[in-house]
This record gives sequence, C-alpha cells and structure tokens, in this order.
Amino acid sequence: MSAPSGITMATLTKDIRLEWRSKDAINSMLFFALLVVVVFSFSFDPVAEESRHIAGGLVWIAFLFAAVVALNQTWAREIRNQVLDAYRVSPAPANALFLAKAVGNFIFVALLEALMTPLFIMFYKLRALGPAWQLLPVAVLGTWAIVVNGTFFAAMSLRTRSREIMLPLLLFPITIPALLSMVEATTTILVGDPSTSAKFWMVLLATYDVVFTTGCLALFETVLHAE
Amino acid sequence: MTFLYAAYAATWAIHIAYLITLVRRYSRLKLAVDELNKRKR
Amino acid sequence: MNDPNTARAQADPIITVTNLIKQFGRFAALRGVTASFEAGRLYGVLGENGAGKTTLLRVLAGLVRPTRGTVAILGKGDPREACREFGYMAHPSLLYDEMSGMENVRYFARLYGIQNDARCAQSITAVGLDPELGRPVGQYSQGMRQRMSLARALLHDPKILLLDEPFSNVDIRSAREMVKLLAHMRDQGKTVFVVTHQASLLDGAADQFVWMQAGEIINRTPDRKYMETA
Amino acid sequence: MKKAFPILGLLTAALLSFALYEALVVAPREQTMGDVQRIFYYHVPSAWTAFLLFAINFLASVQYLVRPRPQADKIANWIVIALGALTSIGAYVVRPLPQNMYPSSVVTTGVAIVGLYFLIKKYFSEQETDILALTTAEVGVVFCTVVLVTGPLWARPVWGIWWTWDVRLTSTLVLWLIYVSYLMLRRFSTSGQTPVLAAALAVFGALDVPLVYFSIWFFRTQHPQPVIGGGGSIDPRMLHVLLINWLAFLCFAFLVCWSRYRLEQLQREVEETQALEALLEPRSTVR
Repeated sequence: MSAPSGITMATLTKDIRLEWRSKDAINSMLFFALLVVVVFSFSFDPVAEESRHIAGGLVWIAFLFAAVVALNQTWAREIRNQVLDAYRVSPAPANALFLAKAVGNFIFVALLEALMTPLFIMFYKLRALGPAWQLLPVAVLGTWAIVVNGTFFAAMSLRTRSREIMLPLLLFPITIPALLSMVEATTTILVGDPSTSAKFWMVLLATYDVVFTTGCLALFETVLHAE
Repeated sequence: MTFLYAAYAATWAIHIAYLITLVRRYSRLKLAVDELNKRKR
Repeated sequence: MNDPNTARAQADPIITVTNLIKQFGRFAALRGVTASFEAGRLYGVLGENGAGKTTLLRVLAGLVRPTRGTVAILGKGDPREACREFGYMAHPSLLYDEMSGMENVRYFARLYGIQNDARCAQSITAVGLDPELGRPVGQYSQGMRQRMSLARALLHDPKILLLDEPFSNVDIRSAREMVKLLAHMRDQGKTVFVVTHQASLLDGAADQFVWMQAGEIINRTPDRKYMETA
Repeated sequence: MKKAFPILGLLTAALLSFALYEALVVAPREQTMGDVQRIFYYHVPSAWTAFLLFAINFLASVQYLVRPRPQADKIANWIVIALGALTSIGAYVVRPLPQNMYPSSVVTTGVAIVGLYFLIKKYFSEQETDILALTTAEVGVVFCTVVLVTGPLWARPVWGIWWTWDVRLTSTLVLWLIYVSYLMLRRFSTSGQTPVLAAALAVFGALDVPLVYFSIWFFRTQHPQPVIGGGGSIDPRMLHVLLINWLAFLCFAFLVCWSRYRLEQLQREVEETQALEALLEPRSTVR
C-alpha cells in the first residue's frame, strides 16, 4: 500500500500532465478570466481614489466567478469514462484523491488570478497604500478557502440532476464568511487605513481554511462512495 | 402602526402558506395510500 | 471451515451472496439472489438486458450498496475491505482518453502500491497489446480499449476478476485470445466472472454458466447447451 | 397519541392568541420607537425558534453520519460534551460577550445542545434522524423567512431603510441561504444516499455559523450600523411578554414539525410499499 502522499502526488502530476497536454481547458479558462476582468472594468470605471474602496470587492467577485467555472471541470475527466469507479474499486484512500484534486484546482485558480491581477491593477489604476505584502497571504488563504470547498461540493453535485448550477448554490452560502474576510482584508490594505488592520480577517480566513479542510477530509470518503 | 400589523400579518401569511403546502402534499399522498390499499385487497 | 487437506477446502466458497436485493426507486434490479461461488472457477453470467447482471457485478465490486441482503468476499462482510483481491472491468473503459495505455496502467498501478513498470508492461503484453504504444487510449479502437481495460484489471494480480462485457466490439480472434488468457488465469486458481452476450465464446472455457433473468439467478448449468434446449 | 394532536392544537391556538393580546396590549409602549417596536415580539421568538430547529438539524445530521461507525460515534459523544462544557465556561470567561447575550442564556444553550444530542441519540433510529433533520430544516427555513420579512418591516419605519447589516439579521440571512441550498440539494439529488450528502452539507453549514457570526460582527464594528432590537438591557415586563410569545411559537413549531415528520414517514412508507410491490411483481424483464 503506497503511502497516500505517493498517490496524491501521482494523481496531481497526472492531472497537471493531462492539463498541460490538452491545454484546451487552461486556454479557455484564461480567456474567460480575461473576459470577466474586462466586463467588470467596463461596468465600473472609477477614479483612482474611489477605486481603492471598491476594488477589493470587485477583484474577489471576479476571482470567485472564474473559480466556479474552473471548479465545475474538476471531475469532468473522471466522469467521462467512469474512471472514478476504477479509483473507488482500488484500495487508494479517498482523501488522497481529494487532496490531489484540491491542490490541482488551487494551482489552476491561482494561475487565473495571476493573470487577472495585473489587468485589474492596470484598469483600476490601483496602488496599495497599506502593507501590500499582506495581500499575498490573503490571496493564498482566500483561494484555498474557495477551492477546498469547491472541490468537495463539485464531488457532491456529481450526484445531482443539474450539476453545473448545484455547485455555486452549495458553495456560495458556505463561502460568505471567507468572501467577506477576503474583500474586507483587501480593501483595508488598499485603502491603507492606519486605525484598522487586516490581521483579524487573516486570522478568520486561516480558521475558515483549517475548519473546512478538516471537514472535507473527514466527509469526502462518504460523499465519494455515495453512489 | 401599519408596519406592525403588516409584520404580524406577514408572519401568519408565511406560516399558513407553508401549512397549505403540507395539506396539499398530504392529500396527494392519501391518493397513493388509497390506491395501494385498493390493490392490496 | 477451512480444513486445508480435504478436496472440499480447495473448492471453498470464495464469494457468498444471501438474499441480495437492489432497487433503484421502484425498479428492482436484483430480486433476492442467493448463491455461493468457489475459487478457481470461470463463471459465465448470461441473461437479457435488465436481468441484473451488471448490478450483481457492481455489488460484488463494492460500487453499489445492496438495498437488502449480504455479500461476503473471502470471508469479509464489506466488499470494500477485499478491494485488493479483485479486478473490475466495466463497459466504459475506465481509462483516461488523453493518456497512453502504459501511462494509464502505470497510474492505476500506483493506486495499488505497485511502483515497478515491469509489472505494468507484463500485464499489457498479457492482453496482447504493445506497452510501448504511444497513442492515447482515446484513439484506440474499441477492442483495443477493452483489452487495455482488462490489463488495468489484471494489474495487481487479483484473486477474483469481475469482467462486465469484456468481449463487446472485440474481433473474434482477439476475443478468443482473451478467453484463453482468462482460462489460463482460472487454471492458476483465480475466480473469473464474465458477464457477456457472446456466450458461445466461453464454450469449453467456462466451468459453469449462471443464467439470470429479471434480477434473479434462474439456473446454473455446466454448459450452455443444456439451457438452450430446456 | 393521535387524538392528542387536536387537543394540543387548541391549546397552542389559545396560547398564541393570548401571546398576541399580550404583545399588542399588555406590553409597555416603547418610548423612542412607539408601537412599531412590538414587531420585536414576533421577530425575536421566530429567530430563536429557527436557530433551535437548525441546531436540532445539525445534531440529527451528526447522528446520522456517526451512528453506522461506532468509533466515530464515541468521538462525536466526547466532542458534543466538550462543546457544551466550552460554551458554559466561555460564557463567564469571554468578556465582552457580543451585545445582549447574557452568560446565563449562553450556558442554557450549551447545556440544551448536549441534552438534545443525547435525547436524539436515545429516541431516534438512524432512519428517523434523517427524517428529523429534513423536518427541522424545512420548518426552520419557514421561521427564518418570517424573521427576514419582519426584520425589514421593522427597520423601515424606525431608520427609513429596508435592510441593515445588523449582526443577527445578516447571520439569519446567511443561515437561511445555507438551509435553502440544503433543501435544494435534497430535492435535486439523484443519489441513492441523499441523506448522507444532506447530512454532510448540514455539518458544513453548522461549522459555518460561528464564522459567519464573527465575520459580520467584526464587519459591523468597522461599519457601524443601526442595530435591530437595541443593545441595552430590556424592561422586565417586555421580557415577560417576549418569553410568552416564544413559548407560544415553540408549541406551534412543535406541532408543525410533528405533522411534517409524520407526513415524511408516511411518504417513505408509501415509497417502500410501492418498491416492495415492484419486487413481487410477475417477472417482467425489459425485452
């Protein structure tokens, strides 16, 4: 029985290799992210001063939107030839598959965000007044919060009729506290208001990640095998 | 004052609407039960 | 129960199924199947569409939970615990289309904790395919895909093989080769279940034919002719 | 037991009308807001009832998930007891408590949660915990809708705005969203094990509640908003009327849950008999 981490790595490298080989998913997603940024920028054309107050919300809503479309594809390849059955029949633990898929999604969504951020900065003439380095931990914790629950609910919505719409329906209510933390942390950093700091929001995001990562690892087995 | 009565009325409107759906669901179920009993005899 | 030196022990029931019922809503896929199967036998499971053949196989593989009834594989109550002991092959290929046969088999080998590629290449050649074939599985013919899927099922040298329509869309010559391979495995002591509509292929190879109809086993005969004439 | 239902129904109706009388006439008139403050006597009890129902849903869902796995069952018992102890101690240790939460009420909730958990454990079979979870979720959403309707109706005359990001009102809104998605998952699921999926989502939803509360609470401290129901202590006579109303709503909720529970039980019995019939039908296979 090879260590679960071995299986996670194998699944992750397999996914990345497939993604790299077919590239069609990544290209369409990158173009989609670009569209989302442009559409958002058209609908709001704020002056530099104002944009600092609303940019946090806009950026994260755009990321969430792009992430949901990416998360819907998580299990597409496993469903096509019922490969999931091959996995369920094998002695490999369910959590190894989940972690590989979650980390794979994290890399995928982070890639989208890396593309979208410079565009946002350009379109909204953004310049962080507060400690800009704090944006990185907020982005990492926030993206993981979306992706870990997203992967879990994508697996859960496999068992429902309208699969594409079920994922956001399940994901958004549960993600509200994380979304609020990301938006508020980003806005506090951008506005650079000395009286408040983004620390509380980062602590809350970290707790959110820990709580839901444990929850996902505890419950994924039952969801995977609920045929 | 009207907001007070509106709020109270709304509360009961919601509850009664839900109870109506329960009653309708129950009557539909009753049909199925009767049908089953008929077939069993 | 497992007294080693008597003949009876050699043919100990490897799988016992009691009063197995599976219902999808109102459709009764399995209506109470009770049977036990000995090790080292090749069983041909025959029957029309909707007779419950695939459901029975999926219940044995632990992919489907029975509504009622019990399944015991190698003395273990829950098939999932015996998952290392059986190989499963289904109508869909259970392979990644974008990866070549070898890459697929190597990935699934990792799930069973098998690191060396020699074992993977060996199971691919066993089904008569070339391990070096670089083409992705998506571009294989249906017959080649079925055989690669069989290679994936044989990979970890399981005691039990659960094969759902392994010969569909496979040309007669390669189907006969597959049957020879399965018979060889049976001789090595493996228990092989083959769900198929081409029963004639199993003549002379299968030890027993299990006839299913409307979710029940209606007959178990040593050869196919007996059922047709009855 | 069947004939107890109408008697209880009459009793509850009487209690409800008495509570209505108390709320409209007996309760003292609030100086600043005037009579519109009386919405308080419907708004807050509905919220408390909804939270209680969602708590029962959470406990029943945990039961449903852990009962088939004895090892997880033991762990769950200890977690619940620890949770109860934690909230009771926390009530006195944590200063300042979020606005107008009295230590005594926090302790009672903590103890009630533990009590409810072991009550459900004792009297409900695995299948019944699933029915209980579905019932409490559905009726909980109805009470939550009431809260979300009466909230703005109260905010409008007093502050001239329909919606205020008040901590409790917003938490109730998020809770409402979570449990509506729970009900939709149950309706859209095509899986044989829908209760398992629903129980997993219910656990996720409950894990989310404290995070929702604290994120909005801190959000509110940064953007001060008018607060529904005032912050300070409450006139004892008003509290008296509030508790009567809450008792009345609890009885009403109990009756609604009971009938919805029986309805669901009957529904499942019908489905089972139909499935059994299909089982015994003459052998017709798909040609």
